Amino acid sequence: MIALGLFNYWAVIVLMMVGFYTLIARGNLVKKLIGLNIFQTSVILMYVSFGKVEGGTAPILIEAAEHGAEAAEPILYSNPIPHVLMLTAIVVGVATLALGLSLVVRIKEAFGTVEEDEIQSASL
Amino acid sequence: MSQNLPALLVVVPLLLAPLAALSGRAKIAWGIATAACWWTLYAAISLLLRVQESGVIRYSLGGWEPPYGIEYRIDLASAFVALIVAAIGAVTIPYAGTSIAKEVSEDRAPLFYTAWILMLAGLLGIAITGDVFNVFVFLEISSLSAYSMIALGQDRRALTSTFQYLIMGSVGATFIVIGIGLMYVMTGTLNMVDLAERLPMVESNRTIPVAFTFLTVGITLKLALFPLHLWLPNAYTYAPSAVTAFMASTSTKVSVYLLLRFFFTIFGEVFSFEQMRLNMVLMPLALIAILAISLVAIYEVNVKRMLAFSSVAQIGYMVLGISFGTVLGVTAGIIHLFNHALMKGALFMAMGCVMYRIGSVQLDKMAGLGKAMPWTMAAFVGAGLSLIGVPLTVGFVSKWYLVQAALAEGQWFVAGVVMVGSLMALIYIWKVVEVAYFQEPDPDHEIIEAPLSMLIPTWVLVIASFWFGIDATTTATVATQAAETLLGAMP
Amino acid sequence: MSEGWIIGLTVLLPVIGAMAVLLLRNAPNAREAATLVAGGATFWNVWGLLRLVQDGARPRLDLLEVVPGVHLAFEVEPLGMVFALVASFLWPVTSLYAIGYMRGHHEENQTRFYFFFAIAIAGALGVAFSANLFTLFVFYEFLTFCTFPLVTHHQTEEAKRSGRIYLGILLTTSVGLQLVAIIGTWVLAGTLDFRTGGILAGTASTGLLSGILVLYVYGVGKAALMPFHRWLPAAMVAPTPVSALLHAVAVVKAGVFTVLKIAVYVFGIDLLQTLATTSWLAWAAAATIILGSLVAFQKDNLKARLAYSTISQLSYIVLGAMLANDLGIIGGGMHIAMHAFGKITLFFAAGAIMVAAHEKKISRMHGLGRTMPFTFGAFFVGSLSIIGLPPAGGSWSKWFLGMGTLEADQYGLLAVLMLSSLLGLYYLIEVPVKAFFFAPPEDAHHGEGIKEAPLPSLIAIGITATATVAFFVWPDLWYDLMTMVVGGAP
Amino acid sequence: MSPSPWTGRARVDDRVILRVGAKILIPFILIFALYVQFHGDYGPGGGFQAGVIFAAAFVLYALVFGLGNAIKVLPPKAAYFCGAFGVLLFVGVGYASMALGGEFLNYSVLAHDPTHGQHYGIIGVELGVLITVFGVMVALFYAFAGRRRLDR
Repeated sequence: MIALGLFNYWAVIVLMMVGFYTLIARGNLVKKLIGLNIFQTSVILMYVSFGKVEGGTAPILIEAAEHGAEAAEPILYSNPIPHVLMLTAIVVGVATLALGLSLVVRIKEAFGTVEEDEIQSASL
Repeated sequence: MSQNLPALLVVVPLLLAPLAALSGRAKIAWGIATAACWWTLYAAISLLLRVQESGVIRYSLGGWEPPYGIEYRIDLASAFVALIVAAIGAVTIPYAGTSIAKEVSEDRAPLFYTAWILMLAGLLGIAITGDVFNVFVFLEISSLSAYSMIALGQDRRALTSTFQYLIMGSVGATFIVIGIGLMYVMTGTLNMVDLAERLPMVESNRTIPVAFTFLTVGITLKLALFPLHLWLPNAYTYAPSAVTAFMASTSTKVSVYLLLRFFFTIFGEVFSFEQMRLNMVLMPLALIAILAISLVAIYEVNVKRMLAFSSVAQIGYMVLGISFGTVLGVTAGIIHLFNHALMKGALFMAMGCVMYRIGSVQLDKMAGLGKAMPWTMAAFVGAGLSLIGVPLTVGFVSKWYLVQAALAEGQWFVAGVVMVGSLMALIYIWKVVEVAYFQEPDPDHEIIEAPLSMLIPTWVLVIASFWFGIDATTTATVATQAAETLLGAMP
Repeated sequence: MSEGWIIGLTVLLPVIGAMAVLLLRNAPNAREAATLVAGGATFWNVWGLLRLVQDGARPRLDLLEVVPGVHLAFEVEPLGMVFALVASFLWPVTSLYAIGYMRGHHEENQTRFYFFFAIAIAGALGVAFSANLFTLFVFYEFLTFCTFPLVTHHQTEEAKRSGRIYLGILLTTSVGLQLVAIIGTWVLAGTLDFRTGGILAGTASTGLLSGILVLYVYGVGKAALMPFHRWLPAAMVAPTPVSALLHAVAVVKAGVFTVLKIAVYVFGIDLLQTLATTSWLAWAAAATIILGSLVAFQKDNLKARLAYSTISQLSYIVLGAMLANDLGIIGGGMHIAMHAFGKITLFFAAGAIMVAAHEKKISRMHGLGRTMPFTFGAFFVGSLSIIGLPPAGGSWSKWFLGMGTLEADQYGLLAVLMLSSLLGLYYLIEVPVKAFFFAPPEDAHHGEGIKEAPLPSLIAIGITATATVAFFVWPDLWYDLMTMVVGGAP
Repeated sequence: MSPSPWTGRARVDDRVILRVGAKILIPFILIFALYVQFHGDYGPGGGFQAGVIFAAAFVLYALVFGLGNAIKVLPPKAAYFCGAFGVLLFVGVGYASMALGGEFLNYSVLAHDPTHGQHYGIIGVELGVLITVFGVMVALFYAFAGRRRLDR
């Protein structure tokens, strides 16, 4: 049960390994990038799942005036910080992907292929 | 302004970067980049002085007190690393003006300089931030700009080596984020000081060793410790000359700083070295890097590549010093960080001069260069002597501390390896010297000395590598103090 | 001007001379005059310092602190004075000789030659005056690097190969062994200063200190203890004045001087006596003495023979240091001077033969003595000194070394000294004897246009040969200095 | 019917539904982007999301009406300019806060009332983010989409 209770980690690990495997095993540069992206996305998922608090709500401050007495009870919020962090990580991921793809485009132009083994034999 | 100096160190380049991008002209962009580099040098020097005078500087971005906001936290180690980065940037940028004009097309040059400034900002940011996630952000800023600059190399293999670097660098960065995430989930904080306080309470939990492992792998990937160095030789070889000089002297150094920061400040040496036995991993790898990679360098015929392999071996020296886990060892690591930046920068810049004139850095093309480009080759020999570790050069100072650290631990074998490593450096440097001075030049090609705008920065570094070898008390004092802060309890 | 700054000036003068050489590169006469003037001035300064040292003063110059606790500093003491006197006196003499040789031989790149020559002397003086191990090591390495262009002067393939061996062996030993030993000393003793009585006593177990001693003695590659002797014959590709400088003055003497200095001022004689490896190293030196002589025997090339003779003779000095008694040290120190004057005479003569008769092989020098009597006469005198026969200075140093072996109860070593002298008698005296009394080979053209070497060279040969004899009659200068080293009255 | 410059297939001018649909959608997308942007002041939303949505409108326009037309609306140079200008705006707010005596990006000093200051600051910063993200996204799209067109 404990193992299932941490199902979010299972999802993260499966995604991570799928990405990592693709990254290592595929010779096609575009596929490598896709693998890299999946790998990074798994981390995003990991962070976001950290932030979830059981029964927590969106972390928006509600003005006490609107709610009056209700505000006296503490409201359970989810942790917003991982989300904020992942916003940055997403930007980084996009930038990496864009840069990687543009490299692939130029590699295709320079070498005529995006397969790793062919590039290697071409650059000898 | 002065209380905002920590932020200004990073945000002035961040302001100038878009301006360089908008400038549209190579010359203007270069001017802006020069301004950025010189400003950061000024800021870094004044920060170092202030830290020496009054201790740790803390600066809360946006006025949000830590641990809610991002904090810049500058102690001696960070100020020292920031100074290295800024100084190398300030020296290489005049050099880049001439060198890049030849190697990068006019329409791409503004973006090139934008990337240059961003990389500078990123590296400085890593050095001064006190927030672990911010480290990751700056790391990626600097890495992404580095990728794009390397890709502008003239050889088409620059593209593939950038791709390789991009993949490995991103994996490394992602490992670091995973490590940071695991630490965060256990402690609920991202601030380094808070982490250092809270980690001991939870370190019995298995998550922390896992985080530690992820961070170790990620950082060693970024710093190109053997066997995770595969991205480095190609990237350094095919990047534009100025970029190689700048990167070789700064980016791996900053990664070494990260290693220090994470393992000593955050995890603490007790956890890192006694519980996780990090030295059992780092020391053998460092020794292998010194011996095996130096051997590879000896057989390399492309001089830039040879120097790149030499960098991997030299990183071995830094890590070796750190792996002792003693004040003396960490001092040796930090001193070598600085010294290696000087000499490797000078060597790569000398090779850039050769590249500028003869368009190649293959060994056989360099025959007789000692006569044709006397100043360039003299700079190469000077910095090469430093790499070998001849007395009165910075290389000697590094070796002095490193061997001292080894002998103080009774590790005579390690001391021997360090010496063997420097003799191997002698072999590969001397290979170049022999070709340049003992072979007749090709009479068909008229080769002239490199332009002054490239020679002067090169010589600044060469002279610095002698200066700080003759009077190493300043660097040694700062490095010792920095090592003591790192190893001592965090305030 | 304070005494300290005289030391600084003395070390600096050759550098100034080198700069003058560089400036005057287009006027050969002025260039050579600059070298001679700088040489004379340097010697004058050293002479002045000698007076101070003889009066018991120890002038000191602290230049700067390189790393915390480690200073670049000079201090003049009697042992260093011996070496400095030899080096600074023989520099102008060698320059004088070189003027005749280089012009007679039509060598290229003479400016570079004189430049590095002067720089090398600065290095040698730095070694001589160093106040601590660090300074010594700095100038030791400095000397290695600035003599490299001299060794590879001809820039041929052969020169390149020899240069590799030269640098390779010297740096491997100094960086791989000596530097480790120095840093070990620093870690153990916390200081690197040369102090009478040594700094290492009582800092670690004798086992460890014995190991450090081995590191030091083999780490000083310039002392050419076998098996680290290969660089010396390799360096023979250089022009003869360089060989004379390297093999008699600067480099090799810097090596044995370092060994003596470490023995006296880092370990101290008392400590040396307790170490297990001391006598072992003495026997290693003895083996080098015999083996060097035997190899010298087989060499037909005169310069190569002299090189192996040097290897053999250097080990006399190492042996003297490893005897670990006063007489051994005195003998070793005196041998620095005596061997320097004797061997430089031999090299000068060898170079003169090359310039005048273009002969390198001994077997082809038969009968040459009749056309070059002066040169071969000087060679004879030099040989006597090396062998240790009167009336040449070498007899004194060998006398003290022999006494030292007796005091140490090492009769075997005494036998080695005797045997080596006998071998020397053969392989050195053979040369002038054959030159004077044997008939010239059939195809040789001796006598046709061959006359003595150029005048400046002859003067230089005359000076050194005379000095060799003079030191037999007046050895007091060296003896007194060395007595001061081992603690006698100043 | 001329072939499309970047799909190679015949341009289907009679994809009326697409064209009309896009024309209707695009303004709403833009408005939605601005909604996300300003809502970000006190709720979920913000410049980054808004910038991407804003850029998506342009991408849709380029997909339906062709890259050439899109470039007429927003030249690549302008996209670059946006990318850089947004950063300038962002950093500029930071500088303004420093000039007024606070830390970098300390919005509280931007107005007399710290709460108002926080509002002003966050709007300025988020606007910078929007402009940058929008500019970069469109520039990326142009760069990749334009590549093959330039090959021809």
